[in-house]
Amino acid sequence: MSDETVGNQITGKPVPYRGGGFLPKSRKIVAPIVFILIIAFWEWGCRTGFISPLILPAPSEAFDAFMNLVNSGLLWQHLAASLQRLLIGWFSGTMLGIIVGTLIGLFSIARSGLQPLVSAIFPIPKIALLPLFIIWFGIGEGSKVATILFGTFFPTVIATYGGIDNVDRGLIRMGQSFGLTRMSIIRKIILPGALPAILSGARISAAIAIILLVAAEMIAAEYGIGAYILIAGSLMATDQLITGVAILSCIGLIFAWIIGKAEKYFLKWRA
Amino acid sequence: MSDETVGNQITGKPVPYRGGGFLPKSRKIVAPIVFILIIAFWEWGCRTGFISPLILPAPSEAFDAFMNLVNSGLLWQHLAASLQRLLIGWFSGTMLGIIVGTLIGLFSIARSGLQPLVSAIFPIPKIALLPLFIIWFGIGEGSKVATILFGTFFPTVIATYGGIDNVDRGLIRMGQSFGLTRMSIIRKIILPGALPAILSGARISAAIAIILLVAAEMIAAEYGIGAYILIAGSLMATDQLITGVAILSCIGLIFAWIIGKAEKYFLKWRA
Amino acid sequence: MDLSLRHITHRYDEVEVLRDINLDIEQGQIVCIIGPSGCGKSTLLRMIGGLERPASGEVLQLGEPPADCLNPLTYIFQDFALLPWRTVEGNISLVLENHPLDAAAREEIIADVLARTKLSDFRKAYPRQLSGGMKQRVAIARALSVRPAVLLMDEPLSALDSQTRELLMDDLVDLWEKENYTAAYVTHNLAEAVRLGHKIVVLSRRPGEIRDIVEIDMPLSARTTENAELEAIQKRLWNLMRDEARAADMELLDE
Amino acid sequence: MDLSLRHITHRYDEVEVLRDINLDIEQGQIVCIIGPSGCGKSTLLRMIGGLERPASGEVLQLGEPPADCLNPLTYIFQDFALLPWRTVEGNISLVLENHPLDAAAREEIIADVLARTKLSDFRKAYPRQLSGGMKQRVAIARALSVRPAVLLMDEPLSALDSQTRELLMDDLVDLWEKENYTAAYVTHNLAEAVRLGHKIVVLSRRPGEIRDIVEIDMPLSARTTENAELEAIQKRLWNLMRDEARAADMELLDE
Amino acid sequence: AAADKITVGALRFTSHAPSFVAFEKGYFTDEGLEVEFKFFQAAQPMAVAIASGDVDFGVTAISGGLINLADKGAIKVIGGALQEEPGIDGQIILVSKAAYDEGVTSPAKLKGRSFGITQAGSSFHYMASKIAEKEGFSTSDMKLVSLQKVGAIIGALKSGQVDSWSIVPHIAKALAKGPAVVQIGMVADYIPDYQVTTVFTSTENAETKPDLVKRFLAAFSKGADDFNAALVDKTAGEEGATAMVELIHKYVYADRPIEKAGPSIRNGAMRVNKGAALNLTNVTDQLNWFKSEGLVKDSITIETLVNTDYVETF
Ligand SMILES: Nc1ncnc2c1ncn2[C@@H]1O[C@H](COP(=O)(O)OP(=O)(O)OP(=O)(O)O)[C@@H](O)[C@H]1O
Ligand SMILES: Nc1ncnc2c1ncn2[C@@H]1O[C@H](COP(=O)(O)OP(=O)(O)OP(=O)(O)O)[C@@H](O)[C@H]1O
Ligand SMILES: [Mg+2]
Ligand SMILES: [Mg+2]
Repeated sequence: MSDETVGNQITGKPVPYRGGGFLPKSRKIVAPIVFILIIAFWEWGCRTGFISPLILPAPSEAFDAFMNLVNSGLLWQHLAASLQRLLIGWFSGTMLGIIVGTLIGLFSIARSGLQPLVSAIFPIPKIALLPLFIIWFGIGEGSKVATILFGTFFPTVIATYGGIDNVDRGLIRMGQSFGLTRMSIIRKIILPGALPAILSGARISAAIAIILLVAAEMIAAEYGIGAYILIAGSLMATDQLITGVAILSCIGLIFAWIIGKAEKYFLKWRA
Repeated sequence: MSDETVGNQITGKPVPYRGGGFLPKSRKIVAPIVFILIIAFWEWGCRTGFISPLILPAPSEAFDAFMNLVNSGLLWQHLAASLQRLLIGWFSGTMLGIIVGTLIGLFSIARSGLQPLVSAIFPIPKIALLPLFIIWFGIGEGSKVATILFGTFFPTVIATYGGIDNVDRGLIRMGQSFGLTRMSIIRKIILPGALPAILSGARISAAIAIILLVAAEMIAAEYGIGAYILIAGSLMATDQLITGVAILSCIGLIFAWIIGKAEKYFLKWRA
Repeated sequence: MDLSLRHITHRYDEVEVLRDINLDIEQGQIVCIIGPSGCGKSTLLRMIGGLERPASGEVLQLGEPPADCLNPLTYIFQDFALLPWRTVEGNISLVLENHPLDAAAREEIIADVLARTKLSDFRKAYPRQLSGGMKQRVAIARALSVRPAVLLMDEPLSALDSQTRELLMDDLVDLWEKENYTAAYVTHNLAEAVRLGHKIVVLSRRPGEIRDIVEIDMPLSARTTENAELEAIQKRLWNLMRDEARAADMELLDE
Repeated sequence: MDLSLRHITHRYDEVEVLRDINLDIEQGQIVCIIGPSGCGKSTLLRMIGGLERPASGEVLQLGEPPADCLNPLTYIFQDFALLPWRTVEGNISLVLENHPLDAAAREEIIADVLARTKLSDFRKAYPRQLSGGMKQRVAIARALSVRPAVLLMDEPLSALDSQTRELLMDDLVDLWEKENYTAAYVTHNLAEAVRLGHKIVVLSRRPGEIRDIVEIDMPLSARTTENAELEAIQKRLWNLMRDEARAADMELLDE
Repeated sequence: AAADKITVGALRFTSHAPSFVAFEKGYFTDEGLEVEFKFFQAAQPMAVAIASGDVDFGVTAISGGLINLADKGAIKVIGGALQEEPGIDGQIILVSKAAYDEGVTSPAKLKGRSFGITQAGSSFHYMASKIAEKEGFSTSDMKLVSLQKVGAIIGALKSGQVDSWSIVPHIAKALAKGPAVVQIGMVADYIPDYQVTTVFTSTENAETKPDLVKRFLAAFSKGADDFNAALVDKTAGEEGATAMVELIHKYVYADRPIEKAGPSIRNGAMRVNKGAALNLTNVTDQLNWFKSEGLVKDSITIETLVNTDYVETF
C-alpha cells in the first residue's frame, strides 16, 4: 500500500475543504462590552449635548435617581409591593392555567367547550379591560392581582394543553399495556411529559406578568415599580422613568434565571 | 390448527381491552353552542338585573353600540386608522426582525453583540416607554407605528434565530458537500428551514401588535379601535368598551386565520 | 397459557387492514410475524395485547396465566418506550408501583431483572445516557419484571445498529433457553425470524391475510449463522415476499 | 481518480477519535469501513469529502476526476438529507442549480437519473409522501446527477427496514455492475460489507485505528446470499469485532 | 404674505372652546394664522407634544409633567385660561352615596377618607391638598387613589370604592343627578382664584417668535370673549348661547345628538380669563405646592415656568 502511495505522491493534491461554518458562537465577553460601550456613548452624548436631556436623560442621572430611591428606602417598598402582586398573580394564574390546560388536554368535553373560549379571550388586551376590572375586583390588591392572573392564565393554559398533546402517545400506550391506572398514567407519564412545555409556558407568562405590572399598577397603586414608572411618566421625570424600566428589566432577568434553574433541576433528564 | 382451537374453545376468555383514550377530540359544534349559551345567559342576567349594568352591559347594548358605530360610518374610520397602523407597524417590525434574526442566526459577531441586547430590551413593557416614544417619534403616525413596530420586532428576531438554530445541520452539510455557495445555502436551505418558526413567530407578533394597538392609540389618536376603547373607558361607556374589545378580538381572529392560510400555503410540504 | 386469534378482521375508516386472521400462539413458542410495510403487523400485535379492538373476531386467552404473573401480556416496543425522566430502576419500578408489592419485594424484583439483563451497573443512569442496545435491554428488564405469560415484541431490534442487533438477538436466544418464554415477535428481518421463530407467520400486503405459516423444528441453540437449512428457509421466505416488499416500498404514503 | 489517506489523526478537544489512518481508495473499487459505534467512521468519511479537516495528516486526490464530473466527491447520507420543502425533482435540481447548465441540460440530467433509479413516476412527490427506501433512492439519484468520481456513503441503508435494505442493496450492486463507481461505504452491517466491499477496512474502538483490511476478490454479481466463502469472512469479521461492539454498546454516553 | 401655519393641541372639552371659536369665527385667519388642530385624549401627551415640537400651542392644567418639561427648557406658560370664580359654577366636590350616608356631608369630613386623582402631580392632587389645608388637616390624612383616567375614577366613585373627588361641572352635575354620587362643595370655596388651565407654547416659540405668539393670543382672547359672553356672563342672550353651543358641538360630544350634548356643554362653561390674563399669584402657589410635595425640583423658579412678556398678570 505505502509503495504505491509514495509513487503517486507527486500527482496528488489535497481534497479541498468545504465544510464548517453556520454555527455562530456567541462569545461571552462581547455582551458586557457592548453594554458598556452603549452606556458610555449614551453618557457621552448627554454630556456633550449631542443627546438633548429632553430625549434621554444621561445614564448617570438615571443612576442618581436610582440611588435616591435606595437611600430614601422607597425602593424596598416599591419592590415589595410589586413582587407581592407579581408572585401572587403569576402563581395563581399559572396554577389555574395548568389545571384548566390539563382538563383541556385530557377531556373531550373540556376541549370542545373551553378551548375556543380560551382562544377567543386570550388576545384581548388586558389594558382595555382595566375600567371593568376596577368595577369587578375593586381598587385594592384584588384588581391588580387579577390583571396579572388574567394575563398569565391564558398562555399557561395553551402551553399546558399543547404540552399534553405532544406527549408521546407511545409512552401512554406503554403505560396502558402494563395495566397502569388512568391516574397513574396522568401523574407519571402525561404530566412529567408535558412539564418542559409547561415550564417554557411559565417563562412566557412571567414576561407577560411583568409587562402587565405596569398596567395593573395603573389602578390605585401607591407603591410598586409600575406605579413609580407611571408617576415618572406623568411628571416627565425621564431619569426616574429609565430607572424604573431598568428595574423591571432586572426583575425580568431574575425571573428568567429562576425558571432556567427550575428547568435545569426538573428537566435534568434531558440531553 | 383449527381442531385444537375448537377443542379449547370452552376455556378461552377474551383478552381484556385496555387501550384507547387520551386523544380528546374537540367536536366542532360544541364551540358555537357554548358561545351562544354564554351570551344568552349574559343577556338574561342583564335583563333580570342579576348582572348590574355597572358590572357589565348587556350584549344587546353592546350590539346597539356597534350598530351606532356602523351607522355613523365611524366604524370604517376607526378600522381604517387602526388597520393601517397595525399593518405598517407589524409588517416593518416583522421584516426588520427577520433581517436582524437572520444576522444573529448566521454570524458570530451579530450573535455576540445583538442577542444579549435583544434579550434585555424584549421584556420592557412598551407602555412604560410611551412618554419617550412621543418625544422620539412625535405624536403623528410615527410614534403609533413605532410602538407596534417595537413590540413585533423583538419576538420576530427571537423566533427567526431560533428557527435558524433549529435548521437541521445535516441539510447544511449536504449543501456544502454538493459545493453549493454560501448564498445558495442560506437562500435554499436555511431560510426555508426556518420558515415554520418564522411563521409561528408571526402569529405571536400579530397578537402582540393588536395588544399594543391600544397602547399606541393612547398617543393622540383621534380615530382607531384602540382610541375608541380608550374613550369608552374614560367615559365608563361599558357598552362601547365591550364593542371595541370584541372588534379587536375579531381582528385578532382574522389575522390568525390569514397566517394559518399562509402556513398552509408555504408549509404544504409538511405532514 | 396459550393465545388464540379467531377470524380477526380490522379496518380503519374505509381501509381494510387485516382480513380473517386465525392463529394460535402456544405456550413456550416464539411466533414470528413477518410481512411487508403497512400490512397490519403492529395492528395485529396491539390486538393481541388488548390495546386495540378488532372490528370483528376475537383474541382468546386459553388457560390461566401463572399465579405470580403481574401482567400476562407484556410488550417490548421498537422505540423502547422508556420514560426519559426516570432512571433505569425508575422505569422498571414504574410498572410495579401499581401492584400490591411492598418496597422490599419490588426492590428484589428490580435487582433480579437488572442482574439477568446485565444492567446492574446502570441502575441510576437516565435513558439519554444509554446506547440504543442498552435502552432495549432496559425495556426487556422492565418486561421481565412483571413476570409475563406472553411477550409481545414489535420489531424490538429494528431501531438498533446491526452489530447491537446481533448481540441482543443472542441475548434473546439465551433468555429463551433459560426461561422458555412465550412470544409474538413482529419483524421485517427474515434473518431474525428464522433465528428466533418456532413458527413464522407470513402476512400478505394490506389487507393483511395469512399467506403461509412456516414451522421450524430446529432448537434455537442449534441455529448458528452458518446453517444451510435456515438459509434455505430464509431464501424461500424472501422469494415469497420480495415482490410485495417492493410494491409496498413504492407506494405513496398519502394523498 | 484515486484517493489516498495519509497519516490521518483527529481529536475533538481532548478526545482522540482517529489515529494514524492510512488508506487508498482506488478507482472502481468499493471500500467498506466497519467498526464499533463511535469509533470515528463518520468523522473519517467527512474528512475524505472535505467536510472536516483532520488534526494532522491529509487526504489526497490522485489524478484528475473525469471532465464531465460536476462534484467529484459526493455523499449519500444515512438520513437521506432531502429538503422536505422540495419535490423529488426539486431536490435533484438543487444540486445542479449552482453549475453553469442551461435548463434543457438540467432537465435532461434529471430525467436520466430518475429513470436510472426508477423514480420517474415520483417526480412531483414530496419527501413526506415517500417510504424510507424511496427517499434513499432519491438521494442516490441526486448523487448520480452530479456525475461523481467517488461516492461517499455513510450507513446509507441503516435507516431502512431490512426488506427495503435488501432491495436497495440489490440496486447498489446492479448500479455498480453497470457503472463501476468508486465508493467509500461506511456500515455497521457485516452482511452489507461482505456483499458490497472489494476491500473491507476494520477499525478498532475509539481512537479508531485500522485493525485489519480484508480484500474480497469475488465479483459482486457472484455474491449471492448462500455463499460459504462470504459467510466465513463475515464470521471472521464478527469474531474480530464482537467484543469491541459489546464494549461500545455498554458505554455511558455522557457524564 | 402667506398665512403662518401653526398646530394647536386640544382636548374635546368645553374648556378648549376659545380656540374652536377663534377658528370657526375666523379670528385666527384674521391674524394671518392657518391653524390645524391636533386632538388628544389627555393633557399630558399634549404637553409632551409641544416639547417635541409637534404642536405649537396648547391649553391645559399645570401638572408636574408640565413643570418638569419647562425645567428641561422645552415649554413655557404664556397665559391663563380657565379660572375658578366665586358665583360661577366651577369644579365641584363629590362624594359617593355610601360615604355620604356615613356622614361625609361636607369637605370638612373628608379627613381619613379616600379621594380619587388621576396621577400624582395632577390638578386633582392639588385640589385635594388645598381642601385639606383649608379644612385644617394634612394631605396625608386623606387617602389619595391614583386611577390614571377620569373614567376609572368615575367607575370607582359610582361603585363606592373611592369616597370623594372633584371635577369640572359638566361631569360633576351629570354624576350628581344619578343615585350613586352626591355633591358636597365647590372647589372655588377653597381655591377662590384657582388658575385651572393655562396657555403654553414651546420655549422656542416664546423666545424667538414673539409676533406669532402675540397673534395667537389675540385670536384666542377674542374667542374667549365670545365664549364668556355667550355661556358664562350670558350677555349674548339665549340665541347667542344656542349658536355658541352649536359651534362647540362640532368639536365636543360630536357623536351625541345636540339635545343631549347641549346641557353638558352649557354645564361645562367656566370663565376663561379676558385677554388670557394669568393669575401669577396662584400659579406661583401651585409651583410651590409641587415643590413642597417633592414632585418637582426645588431649584425651579417661576421664571423657568412662565414667560410674562405676553399677557397681563395678577
Ligand atoms: N390509528 C390508525 N388510524 C388509521 N390508520 C392506521 C392507524 N394505525 C395504522 N393505520 C394504517 O393501517 C395500516 C397497517 O398499519 P400497521 O402499523 O399495523 O402496519 P405494520 O405492518 O406494522 O407496518 P410497518 O411494517 O411499517 O411497521 C397502515 O396502512 C397504516 O397506515
Ligand atoms: N463535532 C463533534 N464534536 C465533538 N465530538 C464529536 C463530534 N463529532 C463526533 N464526535 C465524537 O467523535 C467520536 C466519533 O464519532 P463518529 O460519528 O465519527 O463515530 P461513528 O464511528 O460514525 O459512530 P456511529 O457508528 O455511532 O455512527 C464519537 O465519540 C463522537 O462522540
Ligand atoms: Mg409496525
Ligand atoms: Mg456514524
